[in-house]
Amino acid sequence: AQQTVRIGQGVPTLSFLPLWTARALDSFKAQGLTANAVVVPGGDAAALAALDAGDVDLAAVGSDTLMRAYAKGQPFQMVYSLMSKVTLDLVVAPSLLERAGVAPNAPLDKRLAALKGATVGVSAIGGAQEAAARWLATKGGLDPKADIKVAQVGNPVAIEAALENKRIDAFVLSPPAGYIAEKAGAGKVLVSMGDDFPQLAHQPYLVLAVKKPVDAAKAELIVKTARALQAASAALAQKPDETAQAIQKQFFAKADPEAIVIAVKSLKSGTADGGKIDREGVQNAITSARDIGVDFGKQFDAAGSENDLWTNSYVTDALKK
Amino acid sequence: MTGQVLAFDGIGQDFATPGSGGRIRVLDGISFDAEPGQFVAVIGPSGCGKSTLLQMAAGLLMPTRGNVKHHGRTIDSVNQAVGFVPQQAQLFPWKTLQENVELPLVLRSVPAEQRRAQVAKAIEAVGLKGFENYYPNQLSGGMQKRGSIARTLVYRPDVILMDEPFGALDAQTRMVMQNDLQTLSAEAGATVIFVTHDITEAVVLADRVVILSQRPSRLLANIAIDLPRPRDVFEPFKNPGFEQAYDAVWSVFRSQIDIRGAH
Amino acid sequence: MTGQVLAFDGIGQDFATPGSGGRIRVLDGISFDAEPGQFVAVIGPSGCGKSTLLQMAAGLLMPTRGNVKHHGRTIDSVNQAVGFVPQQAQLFPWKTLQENVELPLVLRSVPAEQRRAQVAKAIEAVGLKGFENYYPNQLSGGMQKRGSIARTLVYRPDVILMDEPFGALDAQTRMVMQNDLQTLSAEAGATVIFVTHDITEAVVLADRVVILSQRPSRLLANIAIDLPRPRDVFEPFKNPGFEQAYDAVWSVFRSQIDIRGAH
Amino acid sequence: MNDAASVDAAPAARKWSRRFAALGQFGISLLPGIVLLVFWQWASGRLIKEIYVSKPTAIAARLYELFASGEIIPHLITTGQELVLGYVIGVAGGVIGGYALGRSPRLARIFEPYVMAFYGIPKIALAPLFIIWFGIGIGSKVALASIMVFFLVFYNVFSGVRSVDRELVNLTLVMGANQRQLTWHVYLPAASPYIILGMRMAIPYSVIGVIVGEFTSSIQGLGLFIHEASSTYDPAGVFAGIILLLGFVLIANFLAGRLERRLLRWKNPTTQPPSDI
Amino acid sequence: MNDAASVDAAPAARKWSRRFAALGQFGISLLPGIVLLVFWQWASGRLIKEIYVSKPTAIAARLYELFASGEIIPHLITTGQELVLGYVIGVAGGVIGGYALGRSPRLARIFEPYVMAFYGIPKIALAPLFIIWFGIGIGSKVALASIMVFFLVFYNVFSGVRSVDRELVNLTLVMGANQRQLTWHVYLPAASPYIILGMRMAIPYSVIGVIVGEFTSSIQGLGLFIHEASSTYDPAGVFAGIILLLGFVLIANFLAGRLERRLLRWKNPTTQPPSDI
Ligand SMILES: Nc1ncnc2c1ncn2[C@@H]1O[C@H](COP(=O)(O)OP(=O)(O)OP(=O)(O)O)[C@@H](O)[C@H]1O
Ligand SMILES: Nc1ncnc2c1ncn2[C@@H]1O[C@H](COP(=O)(O)OP(=O)(O)OP(=O)(O)O)[C@@H](O)[C@H]1O
Ligand SMILES: [Mg+2]
Ligand SMILES: [Mg+2]
Repeated sequence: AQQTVRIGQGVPTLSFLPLWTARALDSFKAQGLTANAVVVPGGDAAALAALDAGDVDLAAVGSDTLMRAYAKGQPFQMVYSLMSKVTLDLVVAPSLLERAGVAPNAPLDKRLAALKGATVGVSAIGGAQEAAARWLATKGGLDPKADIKVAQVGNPVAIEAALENKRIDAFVLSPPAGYIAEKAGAGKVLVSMGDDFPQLAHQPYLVLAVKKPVDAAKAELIVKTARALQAASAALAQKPDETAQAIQKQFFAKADPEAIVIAVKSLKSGTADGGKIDREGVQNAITSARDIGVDFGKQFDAAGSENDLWTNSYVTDALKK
Repeated sequence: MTGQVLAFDGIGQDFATPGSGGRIRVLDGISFDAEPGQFVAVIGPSGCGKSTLLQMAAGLLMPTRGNVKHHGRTIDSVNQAVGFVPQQAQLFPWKTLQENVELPLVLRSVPAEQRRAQVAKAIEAVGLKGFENYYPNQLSGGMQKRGSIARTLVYRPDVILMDEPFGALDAQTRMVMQNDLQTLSAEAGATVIFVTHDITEAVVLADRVVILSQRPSRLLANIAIDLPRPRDVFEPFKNPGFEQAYDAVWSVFRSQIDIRGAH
Repeated sequence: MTGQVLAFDGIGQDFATPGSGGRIRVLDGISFDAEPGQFVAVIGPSGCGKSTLLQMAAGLLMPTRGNVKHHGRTIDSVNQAVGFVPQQAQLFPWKTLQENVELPLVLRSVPAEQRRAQVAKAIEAVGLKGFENYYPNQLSGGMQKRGSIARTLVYRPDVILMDEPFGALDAQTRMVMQNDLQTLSAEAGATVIFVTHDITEAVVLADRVVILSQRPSRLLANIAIDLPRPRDVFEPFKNPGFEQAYDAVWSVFRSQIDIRGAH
Repeated sequence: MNDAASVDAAPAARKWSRRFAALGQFGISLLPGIVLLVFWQWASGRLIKEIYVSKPTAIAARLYELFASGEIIPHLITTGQELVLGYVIGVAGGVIGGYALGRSPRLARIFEPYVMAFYGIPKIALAPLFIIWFGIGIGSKVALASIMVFFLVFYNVFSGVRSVDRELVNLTLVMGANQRQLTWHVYLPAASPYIILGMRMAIPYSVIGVIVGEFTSSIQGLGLFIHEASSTYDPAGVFAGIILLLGFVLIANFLAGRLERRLLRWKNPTTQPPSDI
Repeated sequence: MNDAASVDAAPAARKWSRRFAALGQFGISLLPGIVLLVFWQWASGRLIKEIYVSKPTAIAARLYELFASGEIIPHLITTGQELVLGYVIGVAGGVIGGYALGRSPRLARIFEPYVMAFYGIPKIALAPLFIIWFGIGIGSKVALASIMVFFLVFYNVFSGVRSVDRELVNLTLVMGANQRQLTWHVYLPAASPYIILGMRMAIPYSVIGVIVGEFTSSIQGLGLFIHEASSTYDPAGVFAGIILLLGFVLIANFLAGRLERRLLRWKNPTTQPPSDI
């Protein structure tokens, strides 16, 4: 019989690529699963609340929110890495570069220094995007608090509208926002964080979380889900174009197909390792979070939190036949 | 002195005057009473406190001093044993005339059939037949007042308080209704407190006429009218003894006119 | 026939009857007029359409048939040249008595000082001195009505429409006010249309008495009262010729009583 | 003013001319909408990018597509259920609460500030709490919608009851009314203009409540559809969803208008409101 | 009912006893709040996780911290400005619009459905438009808040004006009033119970408007602060922000209550509302 798995998702961005792929190709079906996507636009915290309340089996959230919740003693565990690199792009208005007199191919820190005095749009203050914006400012030798202003601007379309209408000077978002802005001539992708900073390219950025304790039935469900996602990622690696088009047709039917395809391709590398979570990646995530000033209010490290905050066992089980 | 249906005992009423914070004395020690089946008319200058007295009898206002007794019991909450025809008609604007007159019977859970008959009779009695489905704002001032009277008489209360019920009616309608009221109160043995400005009306209808003075109002006189019943309301002066009774009331009243003086 | 201030010409009025979808004929061809400075009293049974006639003169209701002319011009919108005392006092509940009476002067941009004097005089004239700061719901029914009269007289309109102005007043206050009105209308030369139920009042005050019949209402009579002025309102029957005039009106009126019959 | 102006005409002709006038009225009231649509169509892509505002023809096409494929039906049904339930519960609660506090000044003094304060709480900020308490299903949307509706109805009934003419109440008491009868025969009819006003204003707010709820968490519904359309760069979809919501609002408003005319018939039985400016 | 019950007492004693009673009243009206706080404190961590509802002591501590460090001040100022501006603009627009449509049945028949429909639009879906038109600064919040306020005030004024007694209007016209005078002397005072009701109900909605606006786009403000606290698992911060918003609401409600008593003095000048149930 078909089994239903309910997956709660806070922000429906393309970065949750394995989920989109699995739904587009319906790789859940092969595992005897019906995926039930629960949208929780209230954000990651709300998605985790739904997990806590038992309304969903799995929550697809940012690892930063998950670690915060963990630090507060919430019984959540990351079981699958949906995106193993930070996918955020810094997109700036052309006028900002002109004003600062910086060429697009200048060294990274020079480029980032152009942010001085800029207002940077993110979709939510207090999340990974704000942290990233401020962290990028420090990389450009700026004071992350005083030299840039970070503005919360609801959804991606609104952020683009804001950039285009000079309400903000830059934004930090995941693909395909940057491509779309570039195409409209409103912005320029200045930094792709996962590509420009090596330590950001190896860490669980978006993850699937479960609520502990996990019983046998739930464990089986997680393993099956992991298998479905792995199958989807594999298909994506083999036939990137077809898969991207399938996603575009099914879920982004009205968006510019080209932008979606490019975005999918650029995100693809983050799904290559089949959801694996390792000590190094988790440590990277913890460190970079600390780097950018996140105060978890509690000390913990990757090694110490294995099988508590995170576990790779389901992914491993999924790989076994 | 036992057996009074309503007894006003040393009633005094003060109201706060707006603005100044002072108090105005409206009623100043009014005492009179009504025996069972008696028809008491109350007359007095405009603004002297007649309506205020009726409100006290209905339990809607507590006197500052003194008290009103109903069958010997001090009235200290709404008095549901009386029927009250207020000075303004106060029909329910969201009910038709029919529904307005029917309401007291509905409140008493009278069965629908009986209700219909009683209502039809009451509406007919006040000359409003054919206007059953009119809303109050489609009726003339006098018609509204008659509706208000029908609404009270329809449930035949033992004690009826009427505040200038016939003031807005023309001479002929008024006489017919005076006659009806006289018959009705005699038949049902109802006690009536009847506020009016018309001395002739007071004398022709009442067993006693209570005369109040200017504000602060005192009881000027409480005059018994011992004319035989039934009385002819259509030609009041033809009732034997009417003229003397009228003069008795008028002479008290006259003293008040002189206060303001005829210019 | 020229020089009439107000002329009612073949007035007919139908109203939709609720429910049935039919129409009720209220006024059926009423014609009469008022010459400058004339005092016209209108009497008729309750619900015959007297208030409706006044509303037409004020331009608040267009007659179904016929028309009302004011100085020869057909009234087809609100008539701001008349003063109107409605049947219900209709004071503004959010204004004190003082503010109520003051309003017509405010609307006419009379300077504050002059306003104050005129208002004080008008309030004094209706015997409400001392109640300036009272809100209408703090006044008795008769006091409200007097306030309404003061509010109209304060700006001395040329044409005054009064709908049972003294009906709610006691005999003494009423006489004083009748006297004042007589003086005032004579001095100012105002034309008055005066609806009343009191035949004595109509005869003692009016130059002409218009008598309407039961609904559908026709003009029964339009009787000239040629008594000399000033007339004694305090003892009406002492005016020379009063009794004949009264009888002339009463005899027309009487015919109406017989229709409903004295039981 | 001229209540009687058309009174002379024969009844049949009157009836027709009235129908004709009503039709004309309806036509005129469509006019601003048409102007708006035409302007929108023209401005889209000219004054403002289509991606932000879509355009009427695209929206119509999208609507057709949504219904033809049946894709929108489950969303419509879910949202419809949420709206009706939320509205009914909110109105019932508002009438009862408003009536109780309106009748009892003592209770009112104690609780009124709390009701007011409760409404100052931004419900969006409490999304996690709502999810914990009411789940991610229909419950949380019904809860939010009925809270929104409750407030408006509550305050209107509260004010309406307090504005009831005391003298009528007293008179009814003297006539022998008990509390229940007083409620039915005096308070509710006298407060009905306020109650109906509250019910009318609550219509769009029930929609807002449901949409906020669906934006917080949901599996199905128009709010979710709009949200997804907006995050998948589908402006025509966003506006198609909005149009459907408006459909709900306008139908409800129409029904409320009829109810109002029925219940408030006594206010101006035969005549028209006065003094058009 | 017993208007005159305490009339016998000497004035001075009356004054004191009244003050005392007022104090008692105030105490009683605090009671439910205190009960709520105590229950909250107890339930937090027992019935529901502290991470979702925080607890009063933690919130108090957080509030102290926020003020001591001054961190909250700029947020407070921004939101305060937005609230005041949004409220004032909304009320002004609502009174004018509601008055115009209330006076003109013709305009009302044409435009009223559009106003209603406009409110059914989930404003969150129009975020891009708001940003384009009003920016991400104070403008877009003021716009949202004033739209929210407008609606409530509009409908109340509209209904209030339509409920004005025709006969009083007619009488005033006969007395010689022009349209402006009619407005000031009759329509506005007669509709004032409705206007004030609308203004009162609009208070929490101006807060909701501002908060929705700040959630949608902002650089500074209490809404942003709350949102940030909520996404960084700082429940005490969330509730501290909410408490501050409630402060705004309660102050405004208190002021509105005073205004109401002042403007509606004529309704029950000396006496108390009747028939407490
Ligand atoms: N709430 C109030 N506040 C102050 N004064 C009041 C209040 N209610 C009534 N009064 C005063 O009480 C007095 C008596 O009023 P009441 O209505 O009893 O008079 P009345 O004898 O019925 O007069 P009328 O014949 O004119 O109806 C009036 O002077 C009035 O001003
Ligand atoms: N809107 C309306 N719809 C139907 N009938 C109406 C309407 N307005 C008035 N009428 C009818 O018109 C008739 C005359 O009313 P009007 O108020 O003119 O009488 P009136 O002569 O002033 O009586 P009263 O002396 O009792 O004040 C009444 O029978 C009334 O029912
Ligand atoms: Mg009285
Ligand atoms: Mg009349």
